[in-house]
Amino acid sequence: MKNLLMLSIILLLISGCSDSAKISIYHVDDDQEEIEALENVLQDNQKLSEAAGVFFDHQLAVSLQVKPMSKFNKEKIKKSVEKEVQAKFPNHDVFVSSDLKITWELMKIIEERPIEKELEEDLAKLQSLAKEET
Amino acid sequence: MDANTYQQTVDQLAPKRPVLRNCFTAFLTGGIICAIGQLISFVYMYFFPFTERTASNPTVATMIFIAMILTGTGYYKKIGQFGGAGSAVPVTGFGNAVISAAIEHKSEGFILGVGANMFKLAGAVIVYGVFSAFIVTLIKTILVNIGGISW
Amino acid sequence: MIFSVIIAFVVGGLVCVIGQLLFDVAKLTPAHTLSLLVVVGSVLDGFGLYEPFIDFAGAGATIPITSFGNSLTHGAMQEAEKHGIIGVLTGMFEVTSSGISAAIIFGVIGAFLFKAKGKVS
Amino acid sequence: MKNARTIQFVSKPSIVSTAVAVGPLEKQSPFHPHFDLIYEDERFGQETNEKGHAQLIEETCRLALMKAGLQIPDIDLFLAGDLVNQMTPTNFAARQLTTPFMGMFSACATSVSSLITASFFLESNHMDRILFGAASQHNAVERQFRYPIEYGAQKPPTGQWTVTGAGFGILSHHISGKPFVHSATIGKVIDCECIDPLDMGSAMAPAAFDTIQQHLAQNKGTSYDFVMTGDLGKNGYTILQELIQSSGVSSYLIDNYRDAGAEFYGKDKKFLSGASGAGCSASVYFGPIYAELLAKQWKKVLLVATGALLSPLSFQQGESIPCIAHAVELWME
Repeated sequence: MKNLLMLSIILLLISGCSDSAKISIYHVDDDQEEIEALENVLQDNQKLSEAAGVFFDHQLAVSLQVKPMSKFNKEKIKKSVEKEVQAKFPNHDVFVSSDLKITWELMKIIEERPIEKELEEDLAKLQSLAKEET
Repeated sequence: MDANTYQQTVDQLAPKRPVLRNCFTAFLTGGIICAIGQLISFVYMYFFPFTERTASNPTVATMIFIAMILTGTGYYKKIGQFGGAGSAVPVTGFGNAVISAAIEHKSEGFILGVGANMFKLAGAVIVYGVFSAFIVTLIKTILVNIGGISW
Repeated sequence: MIFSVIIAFVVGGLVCVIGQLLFDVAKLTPAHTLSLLVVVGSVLDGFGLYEPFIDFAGAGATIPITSFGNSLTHGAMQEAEKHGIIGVLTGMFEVTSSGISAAIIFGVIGAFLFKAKGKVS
Repeated sequence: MKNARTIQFVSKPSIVSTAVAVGPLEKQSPFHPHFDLIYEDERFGQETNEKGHAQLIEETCRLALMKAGLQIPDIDLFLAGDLVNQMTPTNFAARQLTTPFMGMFSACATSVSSLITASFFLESNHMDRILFGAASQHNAVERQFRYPIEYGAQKPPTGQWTVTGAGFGILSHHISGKPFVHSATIGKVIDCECIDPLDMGSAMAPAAFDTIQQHLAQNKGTSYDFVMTGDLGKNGYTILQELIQSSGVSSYLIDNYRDAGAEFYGKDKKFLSGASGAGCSASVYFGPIYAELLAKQWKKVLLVATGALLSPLSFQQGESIPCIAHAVELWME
């Protein structure tokens, strides 16, 4: 029972570390250049397991999931990614979060591809949610 | 009889606490409670507008609710005898301390019994949590004001 | 997600093992042990270590009583950051209140609903 | 100073009847065939544990009277005690019984200390019939000495379970065919600096040893069917055996030594070290042991009830646990 647990933990650790981040990006105006630029930034970071990004009218919302073993430094990783993204997209209002809830919500947006008005509302809601303190 | 030599006799003969076994059951019990907490926080995040950070509040409240049911039905003390610290250290243990005292002192009425005795066991946790938070923050505030570290 | 649950299980379990060692080896009463753990949580937050711990372990760090000390200190420090030394006194319960209020509310409800039974464990 | 710690009662006061009532958990005790009443409700139909405790005492006393064919006015004195603060359950039961009453407190040794005191009143011929005994109720005692009932604190293997039970008897002048009090030894308070309130067996064993040693020294040559301590539990039993063995007091004792607390709940591991509480020794001594004496299964037994004289306050203030043991020798001719 204990051994089985240890084994499954080790397996998960190995599998969790090996593959590179799953990235999904949605651009309202479908600007391939910008999408690629963001993808490169996120792909380069070895500590991410999952990332999502949404471009909308000079707004850029990015969510990150950090690999389990790097979670101790989640805040730092988030801040460094935030800086990189801000440097790459100086014209955009950049919002980065490492919260699971934000990731889920962004993934939902990417899947549903809502119309502009709804998207604007959704993003505003997300940002206020992320700002809430414990 | 000499107290010292007697204490040696007692140490030799009294049954030892099964520390290893207790640690294992504490690990199992505490682990399961925390895993349930994690699942509940996922539920709050998935179905309600809570982030990882804010979901911990309703999760704690839900865990204490579960502790109330288990305490009232008499299961929590069974879990406690099995799990030891595994059931005492999680917030459910805090809830159990508060709720068991409340139930116990119901016979003295709701003001002098329940109200006055509710924190008989758990009060120490709040008192020293608050006091140490005060000291820690005070030291940090002073250090920040002197300079050298930042928040 | 499953991984988070496993981490919560392992880390939460280990915190409880520390508690059990305090029970059995240091021979502390439950009240002493829990008070000590709360103080430890509070001091860890003073060094800024508890928040990364929560990021890592999730419920494995927020469910054990140590998180109580953390959130008390965290509230106090947030206020102290904004309002200086006076905030130390006022900010403490801003973050923790959920645990305490839930315990009080369910304690009173529990007292209404249940009676203690001396069943053997 | 008459050096009268051990007293022989020449008038041989007899126990004419006894009654034992217990709570629902005590049903699984191997002694249960000798319990007169086994209640299904641990509160005995009362609102609070303390009221239930008083009810338990009152009903057991009435049963003892009934079994002896006596009425309340026949009783000269009611001598009893329990473990709750200021002994309110016993006091309240005495209010209902309306007999002259004196409270006794020797913690869990009250069963024997009340019997010894009763023997003195009869020996001096001042009284004819005395109702004596002790009781405890698990919930009422536990909440006072330890934690709320529903609190999930882990008990170590040395922990004991307070019995819900009452044992009362009626002592009168000698009547042949009834077990009588042959002699008694009054205990000294012995403190071996034990501080763990969850390990009473270790704390009480030296007191029991001291009393047994004294009693045997004064009654050389008597051979007992057995010596039975009150509530040392499995742990205290082992320790007292070791004390007896290493001192070489009396080697036959080792095989004939029993403990009511260790035997009370049988081998059930859930009860850890065994039973404790004033009701433990009272219900065993005045239940099965009395019945077996009456049936002439035993001729001479030495009953040594043990008590830990602590309060929650005293151990929180860091005091050690002083203990006492009173011995009474019952004979059947």
